[in-house]
Amino acid sequence: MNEKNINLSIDIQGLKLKNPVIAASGTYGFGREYAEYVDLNDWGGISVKGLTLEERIGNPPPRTVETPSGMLNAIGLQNPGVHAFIQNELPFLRRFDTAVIANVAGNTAEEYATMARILDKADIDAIELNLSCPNVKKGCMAFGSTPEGIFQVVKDVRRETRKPLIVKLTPNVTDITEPAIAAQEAGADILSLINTLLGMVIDIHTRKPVLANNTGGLSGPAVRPVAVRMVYQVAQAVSIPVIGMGGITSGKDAIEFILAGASAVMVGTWNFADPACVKKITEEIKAYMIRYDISDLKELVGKVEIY
Amino acid sequence: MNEKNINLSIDIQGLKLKNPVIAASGTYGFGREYAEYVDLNDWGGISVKGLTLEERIGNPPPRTVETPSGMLNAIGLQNPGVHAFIQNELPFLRRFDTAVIANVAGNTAEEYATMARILDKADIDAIELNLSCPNVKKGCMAFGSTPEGIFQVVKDVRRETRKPLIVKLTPNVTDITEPAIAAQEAGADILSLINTLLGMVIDIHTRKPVLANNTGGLSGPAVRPVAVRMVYQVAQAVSIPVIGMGGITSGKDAIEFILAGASAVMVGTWNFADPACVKKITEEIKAYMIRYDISDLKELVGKVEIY
Amino acid sequence: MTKWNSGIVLENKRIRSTDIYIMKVRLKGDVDPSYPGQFVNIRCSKGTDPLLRRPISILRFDPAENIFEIVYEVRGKGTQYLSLLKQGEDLDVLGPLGNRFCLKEEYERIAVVGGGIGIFPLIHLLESLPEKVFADVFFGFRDSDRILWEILPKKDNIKLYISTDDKSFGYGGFITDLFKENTSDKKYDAVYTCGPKPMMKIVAEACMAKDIECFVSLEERMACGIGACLGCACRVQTENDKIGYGHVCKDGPVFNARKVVL
Amino acid sequence: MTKWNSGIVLENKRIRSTDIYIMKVRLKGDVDPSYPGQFVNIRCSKGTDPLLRRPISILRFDPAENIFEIVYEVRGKGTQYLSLLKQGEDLDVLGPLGNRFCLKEEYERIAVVGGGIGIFPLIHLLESLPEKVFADVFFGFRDSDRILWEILPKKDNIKLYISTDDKSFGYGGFITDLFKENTSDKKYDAVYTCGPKPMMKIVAEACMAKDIECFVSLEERMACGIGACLGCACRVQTENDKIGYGHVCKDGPVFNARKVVL
Ligand SMILES: Cc1cc2nc3c(=O)[nH]c(=O)nc-3n(C[C@H](O)[C@H](O)[C@H](O)COP(=O)(O)OP(=O)(O)OC[C@H]3O[C@@H](n4cnc5c(N)ncnc54)[C@H](O)[C@@H]3O)c2cc1C
Ligand SMILES: Cc1cc2nc3c(=O)[nH]c(=O)nc-3n(C[C@H](O)[C@H](O)[C@H](O)COP(=O)(O)OP(=O)(O)OC[C@H]3O[C@@H](n4cnc5c(N)ncnc54)[C@H](O)[C@@H]3O)c2cc1C
Ligand SMILES: Cc1cc2nc3c(=O)[nH]c(=O)nc-3n(C[C@H](O)[C@H](O)[C@H](O)COP(=O)(O)O)c2cc1C
Ligand SMILES: Cc1cc2nc3c(=O)[nH]c(=O)nc-3n(C[C@H](O)[C@H](O)[C@H](O)COP(=O)(O)O)c2cc1C
Ligand code: FES
Ligand code: FES
Repeated sequence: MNEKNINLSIDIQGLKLKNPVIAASGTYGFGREYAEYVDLNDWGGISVKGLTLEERIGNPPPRTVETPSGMLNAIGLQNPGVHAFIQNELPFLRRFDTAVIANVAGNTAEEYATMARILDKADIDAIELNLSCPNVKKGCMAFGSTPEGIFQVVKDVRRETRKPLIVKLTPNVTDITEPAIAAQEAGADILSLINTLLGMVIDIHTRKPVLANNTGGLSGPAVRPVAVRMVYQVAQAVSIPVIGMGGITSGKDAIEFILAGASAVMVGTWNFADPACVKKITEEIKAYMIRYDISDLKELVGKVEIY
Repeated sequence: MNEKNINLSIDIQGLKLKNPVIAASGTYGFGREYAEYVDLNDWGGISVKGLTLEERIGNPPPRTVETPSGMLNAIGLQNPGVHAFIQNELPFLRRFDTAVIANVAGNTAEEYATMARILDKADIDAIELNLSCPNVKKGCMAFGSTPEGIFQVVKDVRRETRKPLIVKLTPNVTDITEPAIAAQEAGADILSLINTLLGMVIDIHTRKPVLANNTGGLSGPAVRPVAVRMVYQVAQAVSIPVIGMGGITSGKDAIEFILAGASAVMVGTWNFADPACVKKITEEIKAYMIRYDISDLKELVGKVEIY
Repeated sequence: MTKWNSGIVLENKRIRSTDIYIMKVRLKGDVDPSYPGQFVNIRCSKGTDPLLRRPISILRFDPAENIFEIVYEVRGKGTQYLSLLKQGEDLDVLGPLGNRFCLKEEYERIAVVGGGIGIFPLIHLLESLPEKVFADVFFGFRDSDRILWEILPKKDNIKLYISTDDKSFGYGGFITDLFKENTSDKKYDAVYTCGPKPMMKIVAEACMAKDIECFVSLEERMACGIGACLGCACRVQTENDKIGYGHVCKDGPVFNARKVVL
Repeated sequence: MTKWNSGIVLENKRIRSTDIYIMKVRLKGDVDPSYPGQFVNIRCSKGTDPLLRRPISILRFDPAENIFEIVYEVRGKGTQYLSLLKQGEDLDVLGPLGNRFCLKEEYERIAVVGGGIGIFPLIHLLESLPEKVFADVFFGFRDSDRILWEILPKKDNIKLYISTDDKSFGYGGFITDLFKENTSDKKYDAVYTCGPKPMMKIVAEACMAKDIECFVSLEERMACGIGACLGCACRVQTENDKIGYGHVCKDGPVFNARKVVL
């Protein structure tokens, strides 16, 4: 086994990735910001900042706060809207050899469907439905918390697009397999998880929450054990592929998710600590495969051996 | 304001604490183990290792694994049983000026009730129902995940005891206020939260979970933002007092929970890092009260000012 | 020429008995130059706690030697980590980040108002001031111990006014009062300010009342430091007079006081 | 006399070019003595990552000077943190923890079998061996570089057998084979072993077959280190021949091989 024979590429339901490492939505802007620091070609894919039908200015500051081995964010889906994305951002991203995933969030099932219709005609590789953003008042996580809500939105969206359809799940539920199964039944091609855990930090001196939004979403290494558990549970419960994320910082972490059942992984918060992490992560995955004589990454998916 | 005038004591539904800092169940054994390192009199209270009706030997090893700013445990409620506790452990604990809380877990509602009947006659200050242990196959979290399950167990237990009854909630639910309200309606005097978040760590070299139990409960600073959020939500939803915990390491953290709505706090995992933390935590709380001219801790409970 | 990504600590020393340190770092590689107003974002752990980088203003940059300097106050875990770094150790540093202080060709007389850790980016500005520009500098410190004589610029075209909160040196009281008292009759081409928000607000309002250009350098909690996470939002006036959000790390840290809501 | 809770690093040096370090620490206060087999539990961060203490065996203890020594291999974040500590820095250390190697008055001839980082507690045992007790010592190392000549006991009553995994020194192969080859004809009063589990298992079985007392020193992941969390369980034989759990930090780390399931 040597570097040459190793196959890191994977085709998940038509979403072709040259390697399984994808930038997680909301942590990588539209790629542009990182281009001075990283070769964007290193990524298997980039999931762009969550898009809405119309432009959104987002939540008032403060929007982020650090927590032990993690952070809370309440950006509030600031974005220029789906049309501006297609016009102003997509052409730049398309210059790179990386899959582009459009992450979308809506206030109503109809809005999701409308965006899907628009994006179906755009030069993107997949649509990721954010049914799990905890930082906006309407829609989104409200849908995502019930299997019925998920089923409806996914069904409506499915009608509008033949692009690979990823449904992103919130971890703030009692049983993660229920929304997963609902999404699968409604026609999702792929599931991605986890989005952020709802959290709160209070400033004891001002006696107010640190975030102007009061609560925010917890991400980063702190949540990794919860994410790995949920990816495992979902991979057991559904037959469609899963993209795993939550606190990944290294090839070791990525492989943990892959063994748990993920066909690909997304890296979010860690980009802030180490903008060059994507290269290290893929190199570490390769080294692991060489060490254990594995030529195709697919051989590892879901291969955890439970006690 | 000086040290002398400060009142740290609190009476929560008959549970009298001379200060609001309690050792969390399962992290402090029966107090004995720490007595060589800490003056047990420093604690407002000690919640003992989860008791069952009969002795339990617990789960096979490995039982713990470290995670970023946290740890997973799957001890599996190893304990000598409620009778042995009363006979062999309680007398030692009673030598100290600290409230003793008996934390109990059962396989059936009946078992919970039986233990409550036994403990009602014992020299303890409160009973804490662990309806949220993720590490045993039967009972416990199975009850704790549904409002109906909680209601039934609490109702049955309430009939058997007039001791202050604390119900400990699991955070692994979609809406933490539902079990909280169910417990209140069934007659709980106090709620305590959070227990651990269900998590998993996989060893990429053996390709097995690190814990022989496959999954375990996540605790420590990593979970603090989730815990603060849930304590806030529950304190808003119920009228009975709340004991907050999850990742507390300092007086600052304790005050965060108190501002969120906790009348007292429990400290678990941090004891492992710093066995002498109780003294520091109470000193820091005092220093904060002096700084802000607060004579009675009760003035701070729930005083977070939401945006 | 590339963005900064790593350097080696040449010097890291505490300033007398304060909790303020000055650090000198040599960058690796052929790096972009930096300009007054910009900052670096430094990784402050080997593990995951603290997780996020810490933004620190660039105090000086020597393009010939690829050396930059920062001054920082130890506040929490991140800056404590920095204070423990020894000569020869590696530093993981992103930079130069953010925009610059705008100093127009035609400016002849400026004022600079700084408080606390806000003085550091202003010192970079003052040190690179052309000789023909005169500057009145107003710096406020908590106490006389914290007056950083070591780095205060001494040049003929710079006049220094100092205040201390505890009245232990110079003017006893708010630096904004000292500023107002000494400038009521003066007309600057521009005023530059960095420090606590209430201070900057007073300075900005005084300037706008007299129609003087005022540049404020803001702080906000940051995650990425490069404009990707949209975390470091600050309220700005958009064209149609509505409120929108700018981002301190990318659109700032320096803003025209007229365009930003303090 | 109290339990140990803090000390000052006197010395912390890398052993040649290995990733193994030896550290000397002076304890504060009037502390309990320690005995061979015991360990300390050390806090390895200033923040929350790594969160838990790291257990390390006590290599030596000097009660007159209140100084203890440890030897550790850098494996991950915790031991890396230790390796960066400088002379004069504080160490937050709990100890002495656990039980001791049982060395009965009447013993005259013992064997000691150690592999890798398992040799450190055994060295404490050997250094405190009464002159009248003879010891055959079998130590296995990965390669000749890692043979810690610096701390290997040189005494008349100790005979040293060394193996290396890569055959670069001494016996090339498993230390358990070297042990078996040299002891088939010998009858020890007791055998003490510490190292990888498979190694200890072979030693223990060989001893039990010949009805020799065998003491194994176990490792298990620990959280509290003092018997409170019940995290460090190991399988033990209970009276009625059922399986139960002992706890490495409190009931161990040393167990009679007959009582424990390896
Ligand atoms: C553009 C910019 C330039 C800066 N330049 C300097 C400088 O030259 N010298 C200097 O000493 N400091 C500077 N700071 C402030 C510095 O970033 C914070 O003091 C530092 O991040 C605190 O980190 P910590 O881990 O030590 O403290 P923490 O434990 O993180 O926090 C300690 C205190 O600092 C506050 N804080 C944390 N992060 C930030 C942040 N990003 N901005 C403002 N406050 C924060 C917290 O609310 C808390 O009150 C600058 C900040 C910004 C945004
Ligand atoms: C009673 C006892 C005595 C010990 N004595 C010594 C000694 O004298 N010298 C020495 O170098 N080491 C000793 N160890 C092992 C030492 O505790 C681990 O190497 C250390 O905890 C690793 O920490 P880390 O953060 O550097 O690595 P981590 O990143 O935590 O882990 C690195 C590797 O070590 C393993 N590991 C982590 N914690 C433990 C643990 N508690 N026990 C066993 N393996 C673990 C992990 O699975 C991983 O493979 C002892 C362990 C025990 C239980
Ligand atoms: C600053 C920030 C913004 C985010 N914005 C989005 C978003 O717009 N859409 C989305 O689906 N997820 C969003 N997320 C969630 C991440 O994509 C990811 O699910 C989560 O952070 C867990 O992964 P991590 O621990 O690697 O960051 C955001 C996360 C962060 C930290
Ligand atoms: C090793 C360990 C054992 C625990 N055992 C119990 C238990 O027996 N009963 C219980 O109610 N909670 C148990 N818990 C949960 C804690 O009491 C507490 O709810 C949780 O750890 C969160 O607090 P912390 O972050 O301060 O540790 C245990 C936690 C740990 C780490
Ligand atoms: S810190 Fe991320 S956009 Fe400014
Ligand atoms: S480590 Fe806690 S009981 Fe042994």
